[in-house]
Amino acid sequence: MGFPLLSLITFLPLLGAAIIMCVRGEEQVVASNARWTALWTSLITFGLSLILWAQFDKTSVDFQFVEQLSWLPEFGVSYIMGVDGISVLFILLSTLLTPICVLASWESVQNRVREYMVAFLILETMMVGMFAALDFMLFYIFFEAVLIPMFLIIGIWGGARRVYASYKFFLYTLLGSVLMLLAIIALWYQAGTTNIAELAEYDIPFNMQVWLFLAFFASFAVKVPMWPVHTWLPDAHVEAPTAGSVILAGVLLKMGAYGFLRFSLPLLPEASFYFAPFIYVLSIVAVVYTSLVALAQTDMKKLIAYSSVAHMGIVTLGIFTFNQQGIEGALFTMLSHGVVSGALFLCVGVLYDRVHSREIARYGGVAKIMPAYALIFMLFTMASVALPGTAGFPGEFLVILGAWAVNPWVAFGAALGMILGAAYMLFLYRRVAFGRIIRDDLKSLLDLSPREYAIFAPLIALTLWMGIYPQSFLSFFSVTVAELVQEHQAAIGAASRLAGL
Amino acid sequence: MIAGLAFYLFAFILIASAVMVVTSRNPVYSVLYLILAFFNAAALFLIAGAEFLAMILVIVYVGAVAVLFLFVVMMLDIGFAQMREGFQRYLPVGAVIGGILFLELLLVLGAWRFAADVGDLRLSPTPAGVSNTEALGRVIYTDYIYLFQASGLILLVAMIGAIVLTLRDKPQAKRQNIAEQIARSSEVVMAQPAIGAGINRAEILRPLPPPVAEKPKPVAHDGGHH
Amino acid sequence: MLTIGLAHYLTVGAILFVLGVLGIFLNRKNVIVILMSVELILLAVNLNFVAFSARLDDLTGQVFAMFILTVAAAEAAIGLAIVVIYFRNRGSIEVDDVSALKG
Amino acid sequence: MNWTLALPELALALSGLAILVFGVIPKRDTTFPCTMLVLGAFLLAGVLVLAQGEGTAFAGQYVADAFSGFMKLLALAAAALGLLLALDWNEKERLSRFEFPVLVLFATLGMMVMISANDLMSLYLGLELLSLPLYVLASFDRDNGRSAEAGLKYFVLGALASGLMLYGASLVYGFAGTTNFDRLADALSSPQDVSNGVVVGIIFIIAAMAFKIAAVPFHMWTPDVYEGAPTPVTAFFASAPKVAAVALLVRILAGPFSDVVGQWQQVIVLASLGSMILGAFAAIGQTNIKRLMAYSSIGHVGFTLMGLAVGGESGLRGVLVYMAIYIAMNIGAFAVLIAMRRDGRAVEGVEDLAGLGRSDPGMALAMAIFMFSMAGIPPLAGFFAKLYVLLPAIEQGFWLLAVVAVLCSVVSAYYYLRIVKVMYFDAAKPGFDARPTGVSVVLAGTGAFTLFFFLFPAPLLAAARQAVAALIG
Repeated sequence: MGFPLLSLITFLPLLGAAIIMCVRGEEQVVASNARWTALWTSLITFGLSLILWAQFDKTSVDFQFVEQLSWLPEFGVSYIMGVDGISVLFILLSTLLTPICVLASWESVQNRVREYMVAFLILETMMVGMFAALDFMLFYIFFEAVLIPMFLIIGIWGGARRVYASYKFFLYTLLGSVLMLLAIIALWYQAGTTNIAELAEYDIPFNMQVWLFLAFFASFAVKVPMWPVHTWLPDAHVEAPTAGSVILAGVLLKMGAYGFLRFSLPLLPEASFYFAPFIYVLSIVAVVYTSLVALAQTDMKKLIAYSSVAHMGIVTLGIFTFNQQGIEGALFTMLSHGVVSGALFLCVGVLYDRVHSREIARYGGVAKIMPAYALIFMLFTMASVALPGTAGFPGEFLVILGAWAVNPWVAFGAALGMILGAAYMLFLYRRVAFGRIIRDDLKSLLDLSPREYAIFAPLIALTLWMGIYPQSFLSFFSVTVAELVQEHQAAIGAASRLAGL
Repeated sequence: MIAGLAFYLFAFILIASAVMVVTSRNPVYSVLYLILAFFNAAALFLIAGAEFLAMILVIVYVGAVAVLFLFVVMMLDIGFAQMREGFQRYLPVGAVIGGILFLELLLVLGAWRFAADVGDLRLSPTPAGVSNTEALGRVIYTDYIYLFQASGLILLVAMIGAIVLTLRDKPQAKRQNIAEQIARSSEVVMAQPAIGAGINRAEILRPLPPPVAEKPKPVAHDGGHH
Repeated sequence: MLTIGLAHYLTVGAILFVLGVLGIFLNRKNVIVILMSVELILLAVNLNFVAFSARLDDLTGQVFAMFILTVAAAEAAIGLAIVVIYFRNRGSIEVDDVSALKG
Repeated sequence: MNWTLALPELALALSGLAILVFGVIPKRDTTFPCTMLVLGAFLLAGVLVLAQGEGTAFAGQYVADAFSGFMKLLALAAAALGLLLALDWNEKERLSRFEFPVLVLFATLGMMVMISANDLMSLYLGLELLSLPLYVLASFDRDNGRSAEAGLKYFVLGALASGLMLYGASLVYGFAGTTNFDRLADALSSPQDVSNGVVVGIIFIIAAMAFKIAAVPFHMWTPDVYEGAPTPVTAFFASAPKVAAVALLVRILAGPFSDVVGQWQQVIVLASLGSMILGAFAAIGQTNIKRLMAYSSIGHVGFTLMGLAVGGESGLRGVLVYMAIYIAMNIGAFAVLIAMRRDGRAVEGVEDLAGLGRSDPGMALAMAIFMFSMAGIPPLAGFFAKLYVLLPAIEQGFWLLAVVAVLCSVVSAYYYLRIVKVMYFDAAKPGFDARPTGVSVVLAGTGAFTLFFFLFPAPLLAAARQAVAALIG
């Protein structure tokens, strides 16, 4: 075992949090200290994860940077961390978004800054740990622990209905997760281990697969969120502070999809195959229905929240196509959605910081007053619409390709979602950016500050990079996905052969 | 034959007085019936050959516990009439439930059978040719010393508890201070005043009374009820 | 017919036990009668123990009964003390109608 | 006679007597030195427990093994923490009397007798030695009607429960001819020969134990007594006696009655289900935080019973781990309750915690940790407690229990979250009075245990495993 890079990335934010907790003094000093400490901690963490990115061997399907420590030896649960092509980019996404969130809350959060920064750093630890965990139990612990800081972030620094939103968020996800916990324990007794690599080798009887799949589904579907258990998301998004929405859309939603990819597919191939049509239906309903709902929204954040549900519908669709294009597309969409929807929430946050309203009707003609902002906003809108050349396009295109291979109607559903997505995003942009300036107070708005440029710069770069040269990201996971698809085919093949006999 | 008749007699009185304990209107009567029940139970113990327990039951229960009950009932000035509310209402249901419980117990007891090797399992077989009291005395201070001490502690705890809960420290209460009384002897000086002369004139000083402590604040609940 | 066996004692014990339990539920308002009903239950138990002790020719039952007598006396003392302070506070010993604490 | 085996109990009893004398003689108030002496006696007893050998003594009435050692240490720790909390409270409420620590000491002695009981008689005497001081402690605030009523209710139901237990014990004795657990195990070794009388007896005994741990359907006293008793007494009630009663339940059900498992398992399963469900739903509407904690403790008892219902080595181990973690969380939460004092008056509404996140961030943090932990959110200790009872339940195929358990933990998360919400989200109220030192010490200890348990779970697990191995053998 070499240098514990992954553990360092995971637990460094906790160190920052501990330092912030120790700071004493006047409120202003503490706040400023907390901001800088959080920023530096998250930047260093990001720097470390860049090493991870640079040293990652793209040609290997094995887990890399593996660390192992005995933890609950009698149950065979260990502390195992490691990354493969699927998870490495999500760690990068998490560590990238955290400093951006810290920066985005630099001025908008004035209240209990210390606790805020501590919560964000703890959240970062949990997110990174979850993507790096190679033990199912460990994964579950990180997966659940995310609830605590997020509950506090929404509840303390959120909007008017923050209590309702935070409760709904917490209880919905907890309800799903505890069922998964039962499934994990059952699996544990069946297979005698919770090590993900060892579990993947294990053949689970079909009957049990079905139950396990349903239990996993309860957890991951809430987290993704899939229609019809998505209702916590708009509430949580609307009430959360800007940075909370960014992390929620950027990383937390990916946890569910990541769970499907990491657990449901490899461990339960036959049940996944069995339930795939069901997932298609739910996904397409999610895409079409939430797009239509998004069209009717008057609150910018709510609109983007519904668009997230629609995009995640495309992701689940892609995952359950079980072919190379579909899964790669789903992964790419997850990454691009992480960047783009995060950026869109930041765009809303910029306006909200100035005007303290998220009503679409409250704005109009922003393009004339804040041209640079309007340009950036437009870029992200286009990326969300999946215009070729932006981050959104390759992923959705691959998903549609993958879906076409399964069933043209499914592909049609996904494509319909894209069209509707274009409709509501452009509608939003038109109403906000163009048109006459109705309100006088808008005229005095200032364009982006240097801090805001600094926030948007990496996101703009990424959006264009992902759109123009997607291969540099696809190459990370194509080998892993190929292996996953191959194993899945083999498992299904074996099952159908057995059925044939 | 006589033992049998006696058993029926005592058992009948026992049950009848137990019924009266539960249903009697006045708690004072309940206590008296309880005493009667104890006496009859003691008689049943005697018939079963447990003489020592029978004596204890009379001495401890009738002599102490029941009297304690009686004392408390009479000390607390309670209006008993309204306490009967609900009794009539619950009686039919209670009787039915009680009957069912009793029948179930009878069924259980009717199907009684002892474990196969019950003789070997006995902890302290009754020694032959020894009176009941002596037999008990032999085991209590040897085999059961641990539990005997534990029950002593229970009595101690009960004493502490009763004192903690009910003892009111009354500063104005006059108490005998034996130590002080004894210690006084050195201060008492025999004087020989002239006949007809008062002690004042003989310049004998009385020791000053101790300064009165500040007036104790009245205890809130002490005044009202009793 | 008149030979007295275990069954007789157990029946008397069972009746006493049922009466004691009934007494607790019927006299829900009068704590003192409740305490007396508890004494009846303990008396039933003692009767059982003594009967078994005689039948098994084993002293354990009598020893147990003796401990029960001891403890029951202690329990009665504590119970009555609590009743007394309760009465001092409320001026009554009714349990059910007092709803400073909701039941 | 191997009386040295019972050295911890003897030492505790003798120091109790000595402290009683020491407390009575001086004219001044001796509460503080007496408390310290009692804590010292607990420490001494703990050391003696650690140094204790194994075996039976006093004609088989007393047993010392790894299991009794584990539970005794737990009970001693819980009692010591509870006593520490009471010190400051009693002073402020003018309840400072040296009898308080002495009664706690004798109650703890009763627990140790119970835990080491190997005979129905020691069980009964231990239980009474525990219960009598508890009745007195519940009504210790004797000028307060609520406290007196709490004591009265607790007493009446407690006396009824011990009556039931004795009736059961007499039936068991009558059948088997013995009260010794080892001999009972022999007598009951062939379940088909067991008569109905024994089954009824066992059920009566279980019912009495269920009363002591406040399991459904013998929970009715809990909310009233918890609310009415002085808060440190409630903290004590909710922790140490439960350890002893659970230990006893485990010992009799896994020991002498293990062969008739078919007769009692369903009862425990039902009690467990009922307790979990009631604990989850009844607490939702509570506004008094002590009542809320009462229902919460009923819920936790349900989880503990789940491990017992499942049985086996892993099930019982789950019970022990759950108890240990529950004690830490619960005492910690009660430490916060004890510090809830505004302008010299104790307050106990949930709403009174409003804004604690601002006025006392340290205490709010600790309370939040306890609440999230009780809700079972990883990586806090409460999660592992639930995990270790869920594991055997699923292993043995008790799916109904497991599913109900996790659903109940979601429902109960709602009211635990409410406390967090009140502390952090609601507008601030004036802060509490300065936090007493004892409370800070207890908070720091239990909070650190709850937060960092996941780092070092192995020692506790190993100890619990060893304890269960001693029991099942």
